[in-house]
Amino acid sequence: MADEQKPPLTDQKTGEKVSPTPSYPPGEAERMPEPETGLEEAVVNALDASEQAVASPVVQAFDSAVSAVQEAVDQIPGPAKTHAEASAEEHSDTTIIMGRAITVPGGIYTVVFGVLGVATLVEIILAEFPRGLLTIPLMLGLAVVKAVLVVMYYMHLRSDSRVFTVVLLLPVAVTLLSTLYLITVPVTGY
Amino acid sequence: MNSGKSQSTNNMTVLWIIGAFLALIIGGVIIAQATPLLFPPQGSAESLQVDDLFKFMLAIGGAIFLLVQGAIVYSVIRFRAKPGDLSDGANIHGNATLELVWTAIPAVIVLVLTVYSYQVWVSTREIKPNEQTVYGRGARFVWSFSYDVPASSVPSDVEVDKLPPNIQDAITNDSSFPITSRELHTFVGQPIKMVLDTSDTLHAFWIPAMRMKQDLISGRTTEIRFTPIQAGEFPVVCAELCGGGHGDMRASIIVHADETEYLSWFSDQVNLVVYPPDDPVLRGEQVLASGQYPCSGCHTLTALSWAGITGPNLNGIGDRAATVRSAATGETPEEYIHRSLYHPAEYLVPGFGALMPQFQPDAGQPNFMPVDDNKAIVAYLCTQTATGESACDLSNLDAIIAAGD
Amino acid sequence: MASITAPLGQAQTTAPGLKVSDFFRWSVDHKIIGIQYMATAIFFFIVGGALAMLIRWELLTPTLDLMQNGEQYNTLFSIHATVMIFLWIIPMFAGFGNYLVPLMLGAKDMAFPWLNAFAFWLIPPAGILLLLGWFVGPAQAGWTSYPPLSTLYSGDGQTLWAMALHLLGISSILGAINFIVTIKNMRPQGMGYWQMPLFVWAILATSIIVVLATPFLAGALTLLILDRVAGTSFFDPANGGDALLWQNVFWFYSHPAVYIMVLPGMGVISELLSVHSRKPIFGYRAIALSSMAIALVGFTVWAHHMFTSLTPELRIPFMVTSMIIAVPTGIKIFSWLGTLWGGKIRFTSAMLFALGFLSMFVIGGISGVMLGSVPVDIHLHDTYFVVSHLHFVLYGGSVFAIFGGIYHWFPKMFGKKLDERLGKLHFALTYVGFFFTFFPQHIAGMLGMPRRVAVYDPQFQQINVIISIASFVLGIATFVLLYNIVVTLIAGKRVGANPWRALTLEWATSSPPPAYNFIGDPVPFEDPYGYGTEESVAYLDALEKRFPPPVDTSATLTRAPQSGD
Amino acid sequence: MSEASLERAHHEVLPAATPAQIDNAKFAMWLYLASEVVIFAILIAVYIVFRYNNPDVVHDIHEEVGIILVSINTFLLLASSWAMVMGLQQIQRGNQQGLIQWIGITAVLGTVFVALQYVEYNELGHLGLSLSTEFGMRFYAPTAFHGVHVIIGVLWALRVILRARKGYYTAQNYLGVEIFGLYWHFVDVVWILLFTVIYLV
Repeated sequence: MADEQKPPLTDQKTGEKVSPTPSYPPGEAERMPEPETGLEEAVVNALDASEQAVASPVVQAFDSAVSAVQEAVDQIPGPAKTHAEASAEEHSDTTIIMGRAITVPGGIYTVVFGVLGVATLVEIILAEFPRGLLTIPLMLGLAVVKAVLVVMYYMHLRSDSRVFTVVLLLPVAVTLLSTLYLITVPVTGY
Repeated sequence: MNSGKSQSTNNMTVLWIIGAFLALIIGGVIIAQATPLLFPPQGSAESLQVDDLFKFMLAIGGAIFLLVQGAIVYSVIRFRAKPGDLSDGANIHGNATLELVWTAIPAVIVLVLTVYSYQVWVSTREIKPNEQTVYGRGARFVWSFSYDVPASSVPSDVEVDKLPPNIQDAITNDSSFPITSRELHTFVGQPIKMVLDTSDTLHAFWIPAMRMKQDLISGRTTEIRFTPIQAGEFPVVCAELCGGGHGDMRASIIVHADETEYLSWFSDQVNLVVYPPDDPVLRGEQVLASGQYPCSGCHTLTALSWAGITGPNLNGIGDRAATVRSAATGETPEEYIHRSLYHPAEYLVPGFGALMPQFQPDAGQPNFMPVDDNKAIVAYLCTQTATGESACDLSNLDAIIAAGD
Repeated sequence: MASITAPLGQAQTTAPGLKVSDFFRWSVDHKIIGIQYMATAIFFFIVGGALAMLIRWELLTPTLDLMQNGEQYNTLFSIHATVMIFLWIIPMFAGFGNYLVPLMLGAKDMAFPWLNAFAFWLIPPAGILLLLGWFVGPAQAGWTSYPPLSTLYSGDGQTLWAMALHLLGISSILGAINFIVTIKNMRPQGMGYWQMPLFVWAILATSIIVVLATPFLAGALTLLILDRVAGTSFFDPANGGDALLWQNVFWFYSHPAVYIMVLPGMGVISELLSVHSRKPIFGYRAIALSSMAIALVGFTVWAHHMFTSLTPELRIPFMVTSMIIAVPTGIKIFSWLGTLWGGKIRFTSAMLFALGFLSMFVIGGISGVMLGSVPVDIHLHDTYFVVSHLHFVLYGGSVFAIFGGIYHWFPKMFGKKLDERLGKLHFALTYVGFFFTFFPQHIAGMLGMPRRVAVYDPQFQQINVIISIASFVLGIATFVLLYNIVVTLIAGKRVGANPWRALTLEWATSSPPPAYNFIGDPVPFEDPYGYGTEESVAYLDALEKRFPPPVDTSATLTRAPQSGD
Repeated sequence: MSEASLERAHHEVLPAATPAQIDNAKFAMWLYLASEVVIFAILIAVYIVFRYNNPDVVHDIHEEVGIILVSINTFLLLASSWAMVMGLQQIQRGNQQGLIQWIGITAVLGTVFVALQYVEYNELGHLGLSLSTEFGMRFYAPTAFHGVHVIIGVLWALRVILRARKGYYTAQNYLGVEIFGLYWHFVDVVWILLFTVIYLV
């Protein structure tokens, strides 16, 4: 309707003109997330940079490992494969679960599930065998890896907004700090 | 903001700023110098340091206070809109230099304060070689202090088998035994290490005159050190909420002028314990007065100058035990008092809650009260009558005890 | 640039008429919820204030007179503190935030209107639960409720206290989530983070603290309730628990909670000082970022509440972090002074309270630094000095800001201006009453009077009589405000949409705003504090033309819309 | 002087779900999970402190209790998480029936988890591990709190199934499933950590 009446807007920080977004239906303008600016941008940039610097090799290594596993799985001959070839990539597999025929796409989710299961088995085996110096750190490390896997792949944190990462990391940092502190406080005496 | 002004105006501005700062600092120092009026007497070596630190902080704080209030008052007068003036103020968004300055200056100030505070803290916690250990215990709502007496200092003419078992043990093993006092006694120049614990909730041991405070934490033992430098009697206060009688939980520290005076008090206390009177009434009075049991926190007993308000008044307890209370419970007065000590919850006086600790006749349990002490206390409380005559027949007591609880 | 032409035709400029009963029922309109929050909070302010008057009455003499025993007195101040913190200051600022944040962002409502209403409606039951405690053996362990006093030695009211706080905590968390989402996602075009009003910045910082800190309280309360009803002994050392655990976890929450209570007040002050001295806020970014700095550093200072119970070796690190907090706080105070400097100060009641905040809060700040120093705190901890400090921060700070905010935004909420003469009387009585109530408490504490006592050393009687008399003045002052509100609501004159000629977006609509706040999408002025420029004058003039002062229209009754989320 | 107005457009109707609102709800769920992190962390931290100070006590209890039952439970919960995310994938591809089946599996696995936890608590009760023991209180508080979350999750799953049967979700509108998924996976993550920290270490 009266959209043409928009004033030129300026970004206070840079003084540049902000071009008004052209084709919003009436009333949706203020509900659309505008490009992340200012502080948020800085935080996201920092996160991206740190991810590229540190996490990205790890993530990439994992990704390639996962796809390698996936390819290996695909190579296994069987009824699943013929179906996978026949249908689109996402309709790769049909299995019987709890008496019903259900399509199981051979995807990253299943691979992650497999990894989770194996890691859990390893943990249980570690726990049952005599303890060594590394047992506990190893078990805790596996637990953290499992948790991170679920968060990254099942909760889609990998592909979702970086703001969510901040939202998750802040309380984790705060609680780690408090837990470590509580451990240092002696339980009796001074 | 000074750009575009002439050199002389700039000089004047600098002068004004210097003058204002001087005025602020002088004002702060004046404020700080007034504080001794606000502090309790300086009773310990530590109090001197703490007060100096406080005054230093107050001088800075006072200057900041004057700066802010002065700026507010000045702005309010100088920059008020005149009637009818509808214009706006200058469109100034900030000044990077100024903002940097007032970030940096407070940062430097808190850094200095932190370092100074740390120094004071370290020096007040220093362990002195000749310190005396005193055990302090908080119980709702009374303080008791105990001192270790080495068995070697017990006079040789003491009749050992008449003493309480723990002292007998100490003498045979040549170790030490505690004596208890309701006041904290020490003398000028003697460094003290307080070892503090509590028999129930949290308390906080505070001697305002010493500027020392330490919480007593259930299940833990805590420590605090100080060195008195001034003779006199100063209050000891509980500073951590511990229940209904919290405000009443007060005691005294008595700082004797010198060691001789202190030792004479100390040996009197030891003698009271190692020469126990034969008369159970006297012994009961002595046990109660020593503060070994936390009765005075809640009860009033004028004869011992107790003024607790949380529990029933013990003035005239003998008379009441023989009349009202024995009618209510159907027990003889001595039985009533005896059992009230071991089973307080079963003998609640109307209008009072079950707050009294349950004393236990067996060693090793919390709130241990040996049967002998119980008998002595009963004997003493029975004499709290209008006439001063005992209201009880103490010969029954042994039979009651023999019958169990 | 941002000049304005004729407003759009046939826009609804008349204020919606709301019936009183609209405020007593479920509504998802953020404006109604905001006022519901505030009215509830003011009700509890009166309750808490009455308890404070009883406390001061009791303390007129060094012995028990009004109360029958010490436990009754303990209940009195426990409930006073809990009500004032959890049912007055926090909900009051939640009310301001609810009313103002969507308006300041030019949004139609909060992100989750239903959740917003739900968060509010948790508060009345919580308040009732807390007050019910009086009848089942009252809570008497103070608002900090340190065990074992709160577990082994207190009545069932303590359980109700914990449950009430649980509900209030959930309410806070839901409210804070709503604020964060609203602020991040619903800003209008052209308003980046650096164009947000500082009040919104403050609410953002506060909400982050609430989301991260309040669950600590929830955890601690869960353990406390389990200890009280389920036979566990997390806090009972006799059975393998640890009394200090509560103190740590409680202060994980409660120190950040101090900033939950004071940061929104600082946001309010930033608005008031700029508008009423007609000058841009000095150092906008410094103020905004210092809020965030306070929020973050606030998570590292909790143990300075435990300088007399904590392991001695751990005390120094917490002294350092506590001292650091003084720096961002100082930045704010000096920036506010810079805002005043060179302005054209209007002495409205709102401005007076803002100035009162500035002058009283700085005292609280100074005494706070003193308490942050370990050796000094060891003397002053748990004394009336601390009582004084916290009231300077929370009354001289938060409550002054609340009062200032009420005078400032009342015209926005009801289209009527509070009586300025009564407002000035209110300010004068509050300022004087406040100062003489709380300043002498510093001295009582330094001389050796512990807090939370009904029975005290007779040497402090004189000073306590002064304090009590001043506190009665302070108590009476509140009734001036209440009288002013009632009289204005009934017989006050209508004012225009923007009586203070402020630039923030909440004024760019009629007062009170229509359903969904704005007719169309408002365009924020490029700088929320850009006073003193021709553009701002033109913008404000255009606003005035767009929303002209009323010619005493009889309000049309339009219902608040009941939209789902 | 350019043309301008105080408003962008005149309208009175609120738009239906927009991309921003979708973002809103997910963002809110993450914020809620952030606060849940803190609550769980406190309960676990209480246990960790105890474990750190009394390694022998914990070791003896572990020896006595064994981990067969809880290991089965762990696999059940992992599988339920997998089923959850598979269900989400189904609806993203527009397969409502697949969504219902996979979420159904999630709900069943969650129910079995709670049932087995009940069995486990019963066994522990017979071993004398009550709420008032030093280990017991620190063990039951976090695990039971987690169990309550699983129960809530199962109820939520049933709600998702009911709505799915009414055709509420489509390939374009699966936000409700995704948000439930966030919750369910979070509960799973908590269990992954609880299992290792409380039962194994």
